[in-house]
Amino acid sequence: MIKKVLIILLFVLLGLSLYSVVKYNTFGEDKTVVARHYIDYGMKETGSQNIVTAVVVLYRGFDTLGEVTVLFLAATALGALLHGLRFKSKEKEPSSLIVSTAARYIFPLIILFGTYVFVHGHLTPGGGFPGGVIIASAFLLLFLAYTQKEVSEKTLSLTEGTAGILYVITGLLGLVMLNSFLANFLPKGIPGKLLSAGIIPLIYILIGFKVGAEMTGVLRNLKEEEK
Amino acid sequence: MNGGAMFYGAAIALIIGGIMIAATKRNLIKIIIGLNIMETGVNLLLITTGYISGGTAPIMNKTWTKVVDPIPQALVLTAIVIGVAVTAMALSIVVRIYEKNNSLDIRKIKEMRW
Amino acid sequence: MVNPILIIAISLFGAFFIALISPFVKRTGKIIAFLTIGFDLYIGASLALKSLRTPVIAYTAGFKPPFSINLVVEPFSAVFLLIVLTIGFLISLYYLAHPGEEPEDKFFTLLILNLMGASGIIMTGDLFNLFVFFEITAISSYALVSIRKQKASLEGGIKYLIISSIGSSLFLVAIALLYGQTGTLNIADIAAKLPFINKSVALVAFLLILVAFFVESEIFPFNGWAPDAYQGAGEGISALLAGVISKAGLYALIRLTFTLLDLPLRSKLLIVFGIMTFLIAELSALKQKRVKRMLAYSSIGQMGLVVAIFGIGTIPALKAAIFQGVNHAVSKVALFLLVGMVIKNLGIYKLDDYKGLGRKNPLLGLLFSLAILNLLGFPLFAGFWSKLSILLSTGKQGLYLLLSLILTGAIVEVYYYVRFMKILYERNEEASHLEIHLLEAMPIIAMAAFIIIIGVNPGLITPLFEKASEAIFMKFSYINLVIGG
Amino acid sequence: MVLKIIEYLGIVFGVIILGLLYGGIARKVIARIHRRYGPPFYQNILDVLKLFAKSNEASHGVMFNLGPVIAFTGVLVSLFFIPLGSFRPLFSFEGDIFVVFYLLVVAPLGMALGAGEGANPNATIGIARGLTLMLGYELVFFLSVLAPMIHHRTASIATLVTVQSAFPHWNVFPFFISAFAGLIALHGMMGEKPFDQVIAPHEIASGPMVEYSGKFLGLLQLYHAVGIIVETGLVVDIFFGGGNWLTFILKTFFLFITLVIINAVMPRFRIGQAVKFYWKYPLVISLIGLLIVAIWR
Amino acid sequence: MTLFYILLILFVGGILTYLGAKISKHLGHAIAFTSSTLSLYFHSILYGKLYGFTIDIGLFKLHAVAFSPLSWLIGEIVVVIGFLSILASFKEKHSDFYYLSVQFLLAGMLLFVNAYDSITLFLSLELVTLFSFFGIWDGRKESAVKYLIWNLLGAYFIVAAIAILYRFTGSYFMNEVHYLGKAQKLVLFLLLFAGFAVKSALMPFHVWVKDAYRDSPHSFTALLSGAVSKIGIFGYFLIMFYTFAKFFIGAKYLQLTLAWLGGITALFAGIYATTKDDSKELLAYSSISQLGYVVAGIALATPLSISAGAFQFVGHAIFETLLFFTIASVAYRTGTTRMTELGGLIKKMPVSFIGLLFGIIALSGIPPTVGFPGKWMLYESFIIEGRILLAAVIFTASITAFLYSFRLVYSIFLGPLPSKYEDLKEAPFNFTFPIIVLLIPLLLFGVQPGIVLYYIDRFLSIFGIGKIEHSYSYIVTSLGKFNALYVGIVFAAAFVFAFIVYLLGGRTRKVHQFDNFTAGEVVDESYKLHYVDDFYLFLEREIKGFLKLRIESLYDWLSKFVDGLGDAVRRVYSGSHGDYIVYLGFTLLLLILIYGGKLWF
Repeated sequence: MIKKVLIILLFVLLGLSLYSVVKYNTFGEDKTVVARHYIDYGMKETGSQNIVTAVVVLYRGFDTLGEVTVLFLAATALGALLHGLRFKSKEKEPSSLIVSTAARYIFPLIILFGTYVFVHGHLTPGGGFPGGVIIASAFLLLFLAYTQKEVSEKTLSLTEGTAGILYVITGLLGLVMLNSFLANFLPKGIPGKLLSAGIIPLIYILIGFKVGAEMTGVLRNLKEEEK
Repeated sequence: MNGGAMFYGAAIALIIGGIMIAATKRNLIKIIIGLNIMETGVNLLLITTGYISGGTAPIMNKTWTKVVDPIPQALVLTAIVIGVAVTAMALSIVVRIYEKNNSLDIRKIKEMRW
Repeated sequence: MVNPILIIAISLFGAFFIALISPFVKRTGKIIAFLTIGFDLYIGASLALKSLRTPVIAYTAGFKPPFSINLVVEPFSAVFLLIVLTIGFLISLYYLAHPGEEPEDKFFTLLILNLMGASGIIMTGDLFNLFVFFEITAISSYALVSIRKQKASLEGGIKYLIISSIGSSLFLVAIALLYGQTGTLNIADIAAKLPFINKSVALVAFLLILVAFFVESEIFPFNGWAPDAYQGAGEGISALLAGVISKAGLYALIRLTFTLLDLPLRSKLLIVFGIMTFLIAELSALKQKRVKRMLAYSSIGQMGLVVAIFGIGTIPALKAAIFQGVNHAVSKVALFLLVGMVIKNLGIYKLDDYKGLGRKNPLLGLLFSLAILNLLGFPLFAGFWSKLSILLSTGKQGLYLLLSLILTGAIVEVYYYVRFMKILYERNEEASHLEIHLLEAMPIIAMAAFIIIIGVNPGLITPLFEKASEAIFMKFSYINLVIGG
Repeated sequence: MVLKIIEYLGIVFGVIILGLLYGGIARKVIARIHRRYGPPFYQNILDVLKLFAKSNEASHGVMFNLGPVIAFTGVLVSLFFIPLGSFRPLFSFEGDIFVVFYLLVVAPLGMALGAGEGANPNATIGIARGLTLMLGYELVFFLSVLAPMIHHRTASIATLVTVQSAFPHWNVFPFFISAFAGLIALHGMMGEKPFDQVIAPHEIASGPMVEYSGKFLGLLQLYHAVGIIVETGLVVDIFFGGGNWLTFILKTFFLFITLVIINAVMPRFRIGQAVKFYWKYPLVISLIGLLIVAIWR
Repeated sequence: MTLFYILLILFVGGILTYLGAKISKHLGHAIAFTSSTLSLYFHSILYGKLYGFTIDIGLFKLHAVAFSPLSWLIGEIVVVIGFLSILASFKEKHSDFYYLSVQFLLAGMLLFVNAYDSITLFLSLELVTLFSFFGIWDGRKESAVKYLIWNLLGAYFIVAAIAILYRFTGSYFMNEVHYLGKAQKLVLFLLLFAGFAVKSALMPFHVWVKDAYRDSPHSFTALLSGAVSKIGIFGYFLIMFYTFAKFFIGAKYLQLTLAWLGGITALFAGIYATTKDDSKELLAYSSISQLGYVVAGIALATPLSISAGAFQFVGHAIFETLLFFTIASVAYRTGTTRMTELGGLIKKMPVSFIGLLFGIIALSGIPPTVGFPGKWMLYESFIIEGRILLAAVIFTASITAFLYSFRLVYSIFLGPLPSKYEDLKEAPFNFTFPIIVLLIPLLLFGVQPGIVLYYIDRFLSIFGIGKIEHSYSYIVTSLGKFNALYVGIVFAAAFVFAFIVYLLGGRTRKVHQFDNFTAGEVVDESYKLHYVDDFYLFLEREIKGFLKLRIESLYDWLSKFVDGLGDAVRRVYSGSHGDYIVYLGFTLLLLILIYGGKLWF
């Protein structure tokens, strides 16, 4: 008990001392050079209306590649760790009629919405990651509704592998053509139009597929273990 | 209390609270939840850092006047994804541990020490 | 055109490729991983050579830093890149003949990505990108540690995960603090703006970064996870932890404390924590009954020593620390791989079970002895020169207490390692004969050759360390390099 | 040259006869003190002659045979480095007191080696005791001899004899404390009671000599005879001023008889007691003597 | 460059021996023999020359220069004993690696005595440590570990000193210490001294010797005692009269302290030696004791005492090696070195007996052997300097030498012959050859000490210390004079005389050993006639209290303490993740509070 109190005290003190420093950081004030640059020239340089997307996919595209890798990594690791797991699980009840019927209708809509989100990443809030996750949520619904339903591992693997490789190739094309990895080698177009911003929509589409496949894979793996 | 103090305070509280949960709880799932809370706190901290009073989302359509800093938003996007990955990772290990021990109590896995 | 990006791109390509074809063609991961890492090593080596003349910088997305992420390879990172990739290559070579962990394809994907993350940490010039690569390395390490799915590996994995995530969160807090102060994420840019940062924020950010990377580079008291992870992981992965992951953490620690936040208290903190780790770990190793745990503690101790020497911060000390880091990587990886071969053949873990193995298997005994003697710093081996440089550079600064503590720890180290050697060579009729696949032993033989060649003529490699230590010592040349020109 | 050699041979014979006579007289004196009649004073000479005349003696091996020879050699060599009264052998200038110290060890060593091969435990016990006793008296002797040596700044016995040539300059007067310690040490060195644990006839049957008979015993008798002269002579040279051949003989004789008289009335220490005794009293005495010299200088 | 080639021969020879022995044992032997012979030859022809080399290994430059005349002398001792040891070891069972280590060890020692900069010095010292470790390893591993730990401790003292030296002088050369302060010099000197003291087994750093000597291969023990311990002594010479010469010559109290250390070592080790049952343990302590004389001599730093120390040190190399070779030959035939299991071997192994006999005669310092002149000069120099108590201690130590050396010769070669050794033969040529070879200098230097002294003179004059008066056969001091040749002649003459007297007596008849004076009883082997168990029991009884006072118990306590500490410390790793997080948080808080305490206010 005393130990617990001491621990709490310790962390409260730690929090206070952290807070006493954090408050030196200004709040709500205008930002410095880099952010200014993105806001002022971002649209011109990238052709993307959504500056966050511009930052995510181009300026800090390398981070995003890493991010995709992290997800891929998580999916792979999950697959590796849960490989060959067999619970002596209780019998699974099939889900209710309402769920399965609704799922049949909602599933394509969710897919469609997800696709919309990642295709319009450079125009509106959203992008590859939300889109991919939305798609995965459709599959989650599917898994809930049809407990026996399987998604082929091969398909998932193929999708994420292809998307990943294409992403890398896109980046390398930039390297080849503009001497800089992930450089925007396609025409920028007019900001605000669907077909603009060069490689950003392309990459977001790839990311959307990839994230969708990976998240579905994660879900599938986690479902699998319940068998 | 200005807005900064509130957000920063909340962020720090989340971080510390998360760590504290991770340190004191014994149920593995709760520990992972603690870690998640901690990540949320960090994300809040990042976002708060990038906030500009009166700013809107940095989407450069016709209506924008003042936008918030886009960088932290991008960073948080990444950080969230990483958090998800770590959580997934942790859960998969926990599943395995549950398989071996039939328990989620972390005290049961103190075999390796000294 | 050698571009540092290629290392990342090729690795990703390899990893995705395995994912692509693994459902159709099983068990290709081994070969692909070997080829990928080999190619990485080739690029890394040519980069390192090039960087000795002129440092290499690569921008991404066609924008100059600080607006985009850049990768920098200058001599200091070149040395670490070489260590990491070489060790990674040798481990993948080892796995050519040694069965990988199940499922194999995924295991090798993780291995590739782990190495990619480590090389990313070493090359990147952006703070947040560093975090991303750091997480890539970390997540793949959690997976690699627990992939064996035995009780011990899971326990090691979850502890590693918990502690390490807290560490990385603290790092992220530090990033937030620094970003709030400077509005930029580029390491060189922040370093250049250091004089204008609020002192307290800089201090706390410094401490947070210190703690975050102390966790990764196994410094006491942040290393609770390390012995368990080493013990639980497969032997190749333990080697990876010792030779790659901890080295990447060390690189980040040094880079961030020397270049990013060059605060005067660094020296004291690194020395104190380093030597404390060294002593505690060596003492803990003394009473271990399991070989891998003993090696784990020794590894921790060595990291502590290296960190302490880095803390001295003079060019000779930096040089000595790098040298020692290389030696430790080589020896410890060799030891873990050897233990791996023993476990594969005999399935023994206890120290006492090694009785007579060296006598029965001359090659095994010889390699074990070479690695141990190198680690202990005996002449004719590379370790002698690094230990000597360490001691000389310590004495040179007049740090007598540190000197005596290092020597004390070294005596303890010698004691338990020689005891291990004694067990290896004890007379035991029942000791079994090992089937050693030549390919499996190949990386260890290569390391032994390295140890002896460098031991006889350290001049072959020390100029490299000299350049590296100058590079890390001259903070402003780095800043100029990235944002000046 | 030949004359010289003959001269030396003569001296050796003289010393041998003298030593044997001393031994005989000692037996007589002891007997009288014990209220016995005792053998004639020339009995020892007769004994030696008899022993050499015997043949068909038991031998246990080469070293057994050579042991007495080496023992005899040892005392003879020491004899040549000690000034015998006015007669100064050539070599007394070529070696000093430390040389003599070490030469004196040769004889016991020879005896010990010979006795060792005899495979009689009594002999070995005797030797072990002798060596242990040495640990007692040698140090005392060394320290007491140091006093005059340091005072006169010489280690050469010949020089020591020269500087105390006149009666009042005998070293025994200024260094009487050291001389006293030295005499106690001499007592042990000569193996007289209470320090005769080496021989201890009733316990270990004459110790090292137990297996010897015939000419070996004869040689040992000779060794013993010369040993008496060498050891007492050394003390006389250092503390009592040497003198011409007559005074030298007289001095050694009186010194020897004094020791013998003490011997006659004493019981025997256990070996441990003996060593302890030396470490306690004589050692302290000799140290005091040295201290006085140090202060005096 | 000859020296470099010698080293090369030894290194390459070592590797080739190892590889050759994999093909055939005899090939390995042949290579080892060739390389040791070559090194012996090439080193011998270096006599009187200045030689050396410098190689650049990139990180450092290694300089090896025969800057001290002692370099050649000790080098020669090393190669001679090395050659003999390798020759003898052919008859013993060794792993292939043993020959490699011996040759590397020889190379290390040669490098050490010629080392001109501190890096080379330390490198070669470590080489010596490592490869003598492997030599002992071939015998028994526990002792090798003990040896290694202790010698590393010594090496660490030295490397610490080198590091500090480098700090103040900025140079790796050993001689540039002039402008250091007195206290600095003292600390450095003591560090270096302690380092070498471990090698030469000065008390209190002697505890490894007993085990290492007892358990190393028998022919290797000769090398250890004869040559490896000389490394430490050379180190003393190096620091006392070269590196810190000006400082040391003036530091009276330091000299006295070290001399006393030597004296006490000589005495205590002598006493311990009398109580040992194992012949190699006994000799180990005797070796410590004899080297104590050397230290006492050179530490006093007068020309006479240095000559005494140096002479004693040459003598020690000869007789101690000889003794260990005789023990080696006995052990080769009987398989034991325990004195209680031996006895009466004189009839079976006469050559070994003669070797041992002369060995102990020299060991006890009886003229006319090589053991005496050194001791004589030592006493003279002590008395001249007025160090009387020290002289007394040394003298007592030399009496203990009589005690233990007689025990040695009696227990092994004299007394009754156990029946199991009835069919024993003399040891093979490999063992008798070194014995015979070593007898020559033992007697030669005993009657002609000047041969060695002329060499020592060169050392004294080069380092500007002074000079003693001597010729080939005599030595003169202000106290007295010693003519070794005359002693030798008188000895011979007296022996002839005594022998003639012996011949005058009647004939003798050989009888069996059991046919002896036992108060009428008939004895056989069931009677214990060999008096070997607890030889000096009565002495031990008297000094019981002293024998209990052992520095070993302190070291045992220390090692137990470290062990316990290790056990306690590792409990930090409690295995609970919560603890680890608390450590992390606590340390972070602590750091913030220490460095940023003002944040709170």
